[in-house]
Amino acid sequence: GAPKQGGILRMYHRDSPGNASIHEGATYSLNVPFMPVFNNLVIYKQDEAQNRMDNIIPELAESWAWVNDNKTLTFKLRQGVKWHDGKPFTSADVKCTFDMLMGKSQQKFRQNPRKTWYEQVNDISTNGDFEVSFNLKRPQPSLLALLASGYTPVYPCHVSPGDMRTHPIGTGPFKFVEFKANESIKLTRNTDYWREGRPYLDGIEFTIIPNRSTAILAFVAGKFDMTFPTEVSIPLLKDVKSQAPNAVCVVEPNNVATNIIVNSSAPPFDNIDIRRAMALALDRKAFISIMFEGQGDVGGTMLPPPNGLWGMPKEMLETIPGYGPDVNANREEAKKLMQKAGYGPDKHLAVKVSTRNIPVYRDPAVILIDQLKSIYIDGELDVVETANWFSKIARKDYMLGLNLTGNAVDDPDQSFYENYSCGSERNYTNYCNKEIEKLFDVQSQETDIAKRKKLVWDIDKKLQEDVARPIIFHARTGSCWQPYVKGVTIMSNSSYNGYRYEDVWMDK
Amino acid sequence: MAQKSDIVLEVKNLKTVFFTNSGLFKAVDDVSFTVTRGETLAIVGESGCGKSVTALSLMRLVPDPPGRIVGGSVTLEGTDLLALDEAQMRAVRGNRISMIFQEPMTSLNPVMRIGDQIVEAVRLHRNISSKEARSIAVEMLRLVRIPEPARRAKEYPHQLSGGMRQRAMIAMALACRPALLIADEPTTALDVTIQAQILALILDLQKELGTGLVLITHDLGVVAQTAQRVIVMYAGRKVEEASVEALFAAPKHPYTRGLMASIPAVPASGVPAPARLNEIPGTVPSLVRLPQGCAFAPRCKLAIKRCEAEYPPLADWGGGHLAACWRAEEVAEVA
Amino acid sequence: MAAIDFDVELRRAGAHATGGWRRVLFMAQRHVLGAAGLVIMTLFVLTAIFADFIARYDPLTVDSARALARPTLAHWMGTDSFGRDVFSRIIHGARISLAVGIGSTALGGTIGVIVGLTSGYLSGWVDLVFQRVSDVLQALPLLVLALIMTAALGPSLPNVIIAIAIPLIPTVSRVIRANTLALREQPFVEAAKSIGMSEMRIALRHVLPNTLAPLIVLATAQLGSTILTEASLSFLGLGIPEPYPSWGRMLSESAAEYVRTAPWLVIFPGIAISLAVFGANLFGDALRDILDPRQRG
Amino acid sequence: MSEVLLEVTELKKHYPVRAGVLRRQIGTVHAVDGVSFSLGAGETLGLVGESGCGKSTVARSVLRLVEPTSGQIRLDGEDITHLSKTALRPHRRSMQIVFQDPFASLNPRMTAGDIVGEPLAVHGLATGKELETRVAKLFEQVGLRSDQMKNFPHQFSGGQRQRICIARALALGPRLIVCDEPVSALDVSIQAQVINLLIDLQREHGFSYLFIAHDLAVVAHISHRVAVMYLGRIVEIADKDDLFRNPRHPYTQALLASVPIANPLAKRLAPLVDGDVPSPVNPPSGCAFHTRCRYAMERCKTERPALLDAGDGHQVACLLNAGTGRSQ
Amino acid sequence: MFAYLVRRLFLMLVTLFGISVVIFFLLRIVPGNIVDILFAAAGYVDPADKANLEKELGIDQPLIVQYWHWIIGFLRGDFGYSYVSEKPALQEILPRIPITARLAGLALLFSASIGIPLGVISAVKQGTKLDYTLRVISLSGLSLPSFWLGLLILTASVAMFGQMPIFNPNPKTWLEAFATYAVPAAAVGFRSAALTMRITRSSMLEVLRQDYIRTARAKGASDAAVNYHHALKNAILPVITVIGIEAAFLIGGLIVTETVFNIPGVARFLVEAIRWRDYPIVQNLVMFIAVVVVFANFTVDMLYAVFDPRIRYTD
Ligand SMILES: Nc1ncnc2c1ncn2[C@@H]1O[C@H](COP(=O)(O)OP(=O)(O)OP(=O)(O)O)[C@@H](O)[C@H]1O
Ligand SMILES: Nc1ncnc2c1ncn2[C@@H]1O[C@H](COP(=O)(O)OP(=O)(O)OP(=O)(O)O)[C@@H](O)[C@H]1O
Ligand SMILES: [Mg+2]
Ligand SMILES: [Mg+2]
Ligand code: NI
Repeated sequence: GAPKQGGILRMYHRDSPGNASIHEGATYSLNVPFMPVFNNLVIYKQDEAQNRMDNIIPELAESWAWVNDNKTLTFKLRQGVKWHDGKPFTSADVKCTFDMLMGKSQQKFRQNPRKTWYEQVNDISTNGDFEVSFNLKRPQPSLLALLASGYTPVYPCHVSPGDMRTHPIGTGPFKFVEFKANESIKLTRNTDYWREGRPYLDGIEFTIIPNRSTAILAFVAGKFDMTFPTEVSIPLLKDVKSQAPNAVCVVEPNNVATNIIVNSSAPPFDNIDIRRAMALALDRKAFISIMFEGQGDVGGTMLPPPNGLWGMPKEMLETIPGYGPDVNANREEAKKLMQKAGYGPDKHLAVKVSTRNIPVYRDPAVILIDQLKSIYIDGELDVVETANWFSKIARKDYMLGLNLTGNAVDDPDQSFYENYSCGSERNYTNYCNKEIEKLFDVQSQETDIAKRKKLVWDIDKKLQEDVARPIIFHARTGSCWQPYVKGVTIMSNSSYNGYRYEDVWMDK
Repeated sequence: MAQKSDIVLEVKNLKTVFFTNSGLFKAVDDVSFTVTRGETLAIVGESGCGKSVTALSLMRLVPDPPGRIVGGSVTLEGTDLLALDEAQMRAVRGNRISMIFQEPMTSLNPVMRIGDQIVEAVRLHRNISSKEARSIAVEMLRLVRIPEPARRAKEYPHQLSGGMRQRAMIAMALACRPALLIADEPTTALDVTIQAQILALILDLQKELGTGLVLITHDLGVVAQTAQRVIVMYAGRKVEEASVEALFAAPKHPYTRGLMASIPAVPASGVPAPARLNEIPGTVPSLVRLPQGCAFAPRCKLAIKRCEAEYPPLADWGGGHLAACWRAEEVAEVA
Repeated sequence: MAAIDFDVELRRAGAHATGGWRRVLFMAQRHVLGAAGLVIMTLFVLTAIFADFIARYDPLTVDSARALARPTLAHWMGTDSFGRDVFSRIIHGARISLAVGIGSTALGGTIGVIVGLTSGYLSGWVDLVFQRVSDVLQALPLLVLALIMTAALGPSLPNVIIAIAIPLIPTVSRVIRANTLALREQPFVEAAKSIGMSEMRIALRHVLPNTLAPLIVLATAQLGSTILTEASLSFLGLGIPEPYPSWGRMLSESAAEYVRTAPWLVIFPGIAISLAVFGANLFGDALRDILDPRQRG
Repeated sequence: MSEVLLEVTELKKHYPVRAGVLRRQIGTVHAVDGVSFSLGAGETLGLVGESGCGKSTVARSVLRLVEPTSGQIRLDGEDITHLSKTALRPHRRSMQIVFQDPFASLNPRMTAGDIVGEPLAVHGLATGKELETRVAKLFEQVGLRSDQMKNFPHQFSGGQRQRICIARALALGPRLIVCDEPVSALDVSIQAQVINLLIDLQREHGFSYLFIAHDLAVVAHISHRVAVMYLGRIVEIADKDDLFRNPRHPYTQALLASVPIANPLAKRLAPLVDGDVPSPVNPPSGCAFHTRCRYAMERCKTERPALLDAGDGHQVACLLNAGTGRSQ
Repeated sequence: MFAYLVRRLFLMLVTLFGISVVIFFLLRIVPGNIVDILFAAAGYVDPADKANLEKELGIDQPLIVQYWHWIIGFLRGDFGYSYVSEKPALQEILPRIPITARLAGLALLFSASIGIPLGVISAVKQGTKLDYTLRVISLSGLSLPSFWLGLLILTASVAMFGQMPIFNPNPKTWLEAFATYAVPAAAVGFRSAALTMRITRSSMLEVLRQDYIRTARAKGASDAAVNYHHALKNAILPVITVIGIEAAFLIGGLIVTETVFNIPGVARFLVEAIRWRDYPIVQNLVMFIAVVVVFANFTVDMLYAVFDPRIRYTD
């Protein structure tokens, strides 16, 4: 039927985000509750599951254009938009936002995790109050994709980063009301929203419930209209289905790749043979069947099709060592490599597998250790507290690490530069291959999608063959809502971009 | 002998045993006696011979397990106490029959004020206000010669001296003016002047109320001064019973005889005290492995073959003087 | 008067039970629950010792093919989501859970007794200082300590044991101290002093045995609760790390996801924990009764 | 008498009395208020007096089981009043006490044998089998069966418990035994045994006793000298014969007259003194006994009589007859 | 007594000072600080930015100086700002304290009001079926992990009533408030009650054999009067001790319950703050808890004297 106005959407939240400033966070714990407060220049269509270039629509921008040999991206801005505190929105706000992201302004973010996204941006220029241009060093078609991410809201100039962390002001469909750490986050309808008739909801209330079982039980008991998006694991999904058969549930990939980070700067994994053997020993299907009861995806760096835009086709994937269907044959090969490196049935290699003390990290690590046993590697789990994890990795104080890499947008630029370029802060393995890096730039500048795909596949294959950072699988998770909740779309190739909630309504 | 109607307490063939892991312990074995109104019956005997257990049996307070009254009857003012249910017995305890326990230190509740403990005893059986009860309590403390009774009433047992504690016990036991008072060594912790006062007090109250008194004591002097009749116990059995005069004049059991001889005397002027006291050699036998015959035989100078084989029955040797000895008539002469 | 069967009564009092075995048997009959507790504890300890022989599968081997199998003849208690045999994991888990339980109780208990005795017996300044220290320990909540320990040292078995043992110290020492304070005033302590016993010896010979009853109750209760504490720590992700099967973690992690879909994952570790705690406590109660001389009749 | 073993001078022990929520001190119990006496080696000093007059407190102070408020205690010429606990320990061997309350002074969780053997073990005098035989011997000495060694205190009768206490005190073979009413719970035959035992031991080993009892007959039997206490003070002290034959203090006289005689034909239970025992918190002014004394004079209310020699070492604290007390 | 109180108060301050030192330095021993975590969470390591932030938060100063600033602030009532939420620490802590306090209070009430009577009954009926039954029930309370019990309660209530008791921050009626706290408190209290019961039982058994109990019986006192009036009062000391310990334990130990029932109390908050290395919150919160614990202990000590006149605190 026709959307109805009104109602407060009750949702639980999986944990308490550190602050309320999307730009200072790197977790969708922040995006989910605070995306509704903001608008981007452009955004992925919120009612389509797959994020694609051609799905990007203007938001605070009315239109955009690539000019100057594709080196300048110019936006025409919407007029008459007001910040939640009543101040008008202008191009200055856009400039402020991105200057700050590039670290060029007086005021600084406490942390600025996506600074690298704007590496190719020279500067931002404005032309009057309602036109703004991004001037690039070289063409980068996927900049638009990055700008369409839920991670890229426009911030007001007149509010300090500190205030944005505690009381965010945006132009979005919902206004921030309050955030009680560990307790709740409340948003209310922005009656002055520039988009007529939106949002439908009177407000959104998040109750923070870190304990999953309690949260799911509460959902089943009808205390919530919706689960936290993508937080229902496959086993729990069965549970929800059996207890609340009417609930609507979807299972989608969330573009988080579980991978092994290998310390190739120190023995034994400085030996490519051992790295290869390890890659060959992986039984990806087993991981998926244990973790997702079969509902996960095998792939390379990029999320595999059909949900992923850039993943290698199956045939190509199976040519990569370790991806072949015959696990035993792979392992035989792996054993040979191990023997070549001097290990065998009576000389096992002892390694430590470090990982964070969170089930989604720990569980695959346990499986990994078990699988490594088949090739003379005795793994021992080394659980590291989150607080110490990154510094440990950064110190290279590990042998193998089991890691999760989430991709904000399904775009190679974001993924490759961040994780595989020499010297990138998130390139934990210090993998550095100048040739491949050149290929990164080539694909980045390619405007023809089909050609670019080819390039990306080749890069991805090479990365896997080099055992740079073996990808084990791409996770899938579920989200559920009560049948009367309408207009929810869970993105199928990203878990960061689909939470504007201006189209959501309740049929009650 | 007193008339039937005057009988306050009649104990018949009382048997109390302890079931212990080392065997059956016959603490009280076939003991009978009666107490009439206003009469004082003294029970004497070697320590450990079952005097306290007898008293506890009368109150039905023998710890169970391991103890159990396994036979006989206890009739108080016509009711068989052993047949009462626990609630009925409660109404009797502390009211019609009350007891002064042997060890005042541990018999008083350490966390309750003395006064409150007496008040409780009074209010359990009498329907009066706590204020009245309190004044009765203070009055009782005064009666037992506790100085500054009002203040002492507010003190805790550990703040009193041993004698005062004992007096507090007495006050508690007498608070309800019972028909039968069992006093288990009530004055051992007192000095003689106070002992005289207390005994006089107990006897006064006894006379006034017609209370029957069972007095358990070691002090034969006290027995001589207070009791009308005496029971002598040995190893759980009554071995002799007589009026006090008869007993002191001519004991008919060698054990009694030995006791008498052991009494030290305050030296009267001019008479030098004997260096050593007479004593009965040997010790009380274990109550588990009692000899077949007379339990006293191994320590007895008069013992004959028969004593070891056969337990002598309690026989009346004239004038209600009962004694359980084959050679009762020779006892006085031998000595 | 109902007839009294002397033999039965004597038997009940244990008069027939002379000599070693008969005595033990008698005690077992007299304290049925305690005997049950002892049997349970013994079984668990044996299980822990001979885990390698009892377990039918390797507790760590992952097998996706048999994941989440229901209890069958092959897998008596089913398998977990990794396809690991739950029975084998529980058998091996006994080692860890008992190590935590016994280890931390023994550690915390011993220190607690020493502190409590010294503190209560010597009183005065020693008492004040010890009590302040135990105040400090007590004011640091268990989980704060555990968090800090695991963060600083990594979550390992010894660290978990220490982290759980520390908060036991003030608990035990306070109970012991309270008892000691009362006992110190007892005449038999004075008597011991009068024969020239050293304070230390009085504390050990006279005061300690008289605090044994509460101590045993407390220790066995704590033995159980430390196993539970480990479970709680696991629930918070701070217990013994994967893949070693501590009961607490088996329970706490399955509880969330599988309580309805694969209940055997939750039921069996739960039963193991409860049984162990139960056994320890039952045994403790009985031991308390047996050690009380006044109960011996 | 030969050399002095124990000398107590001006011993005082005051306990605070507290009341109210804040338990403020509202007064002082003058439990012992200036007691002096001496005890020679091989001598027995009997200590009698009103209950609550401070006898036990004196006894416990002598052994330093309570810390005296003031005064001095010398054992063998050595001042032990201020010795530290450790320094005191060796002296403990030479002085022992038999407590007034036998049950409470026995550890409920130890067997009788262990209790009696403990002093020997503590001082390392015997171990193992030897310990056992010595304990068995001690049991026998006090009239207990050696098969009772493995029983617990609650399994004994009151008198038996008292004997356990005596055995424990005897174990160390001390030179001084403080007996705080050691026989009041015993029946006369056992009492006779115990007293004979004490006398024999004294003859053999030259023990000294500070013997507290209510039973004047017993005291008369065992003592060489007797001290009479009243309300924290000694009111009369003399050789036994002298005291019993010629008591000078009215309180002593009352005491002697109150002893029940084991002869039913000579009834004389009428109490000779009456009136309330005064409280040690507010002791009467002057002579503490004046409130109950038939012979009290006006002076007695204000003047506290000193303990003066009335001839032949017979000391008395009474204002009658110029400080020599009342002669009968 | 007054002198004792003054000294006691002084000692409490000493204790609090000790706790402040311990918690302060313990926290610093643990590797990682808020800045590490913030930067790590963002997967972003820029040493200059990190140093800047450390400077901004003042955690680059020598430890002694940091400690001094904290303590001086604490004494002046300035509790600093949470590193994470950037709100005043007091504002974060204060609203959570009553929640946990209520929960703990209710749990203790539950524990005492059930544990003590059952303990008495079980002791009095020692060896009977009733005793066995009560002990088995109480032991099952001790044997169930509290999170497990909590989950069970939640699951059962959803399965049976299709409803679950979940924390209601603004209860309207008294009943609602009770419902909000009662179930979680019962889940905690069950364990606590079991412990209380066992200690009560043990202590009562000790007392019931005493002579003065016999005296009370001899007065004709009813079983109830004997058990509750005479015996319990003598047996209560260890029980008070245990309840006191539980009280102290509960303030910081409710974390699991707070997690399962999703109650925004201090315990869960504290763990969260430790995870974030949010020093101002952890330090001040621990100090608050410490104050509570220290007072709980003090109360227990005073209660000793109330219940047992033989214990006196002098000089
Ligand atoms: N609870 C018990 N368990 C086993 N035996 C007991 C118990 N109570 C008393 N007895 C035994 O019963 C016998 C009689 O004890 P009872 O207390 O009656 O002696 P008594 O005559 O009062 O001695 P005393 O004059 O020393 O007080 C004693 O031998 C004692 O060992
Ligand atoms: N710990 C104490 N605290 C307060 N007062 C006490 C304490 N111990 C004893 N007293 C008081 O000191 C006085 C003397 O007591 P003590 O026990 O020495 O008397 P006693 O002469 O041994 O009496 P009894 O013959 O009754 O045993 C009494 O008034 C008693 O109340
Ligand atoms: Mg007796
Ligand atoms: Mg005394
Ligand atoms: Ni019958």
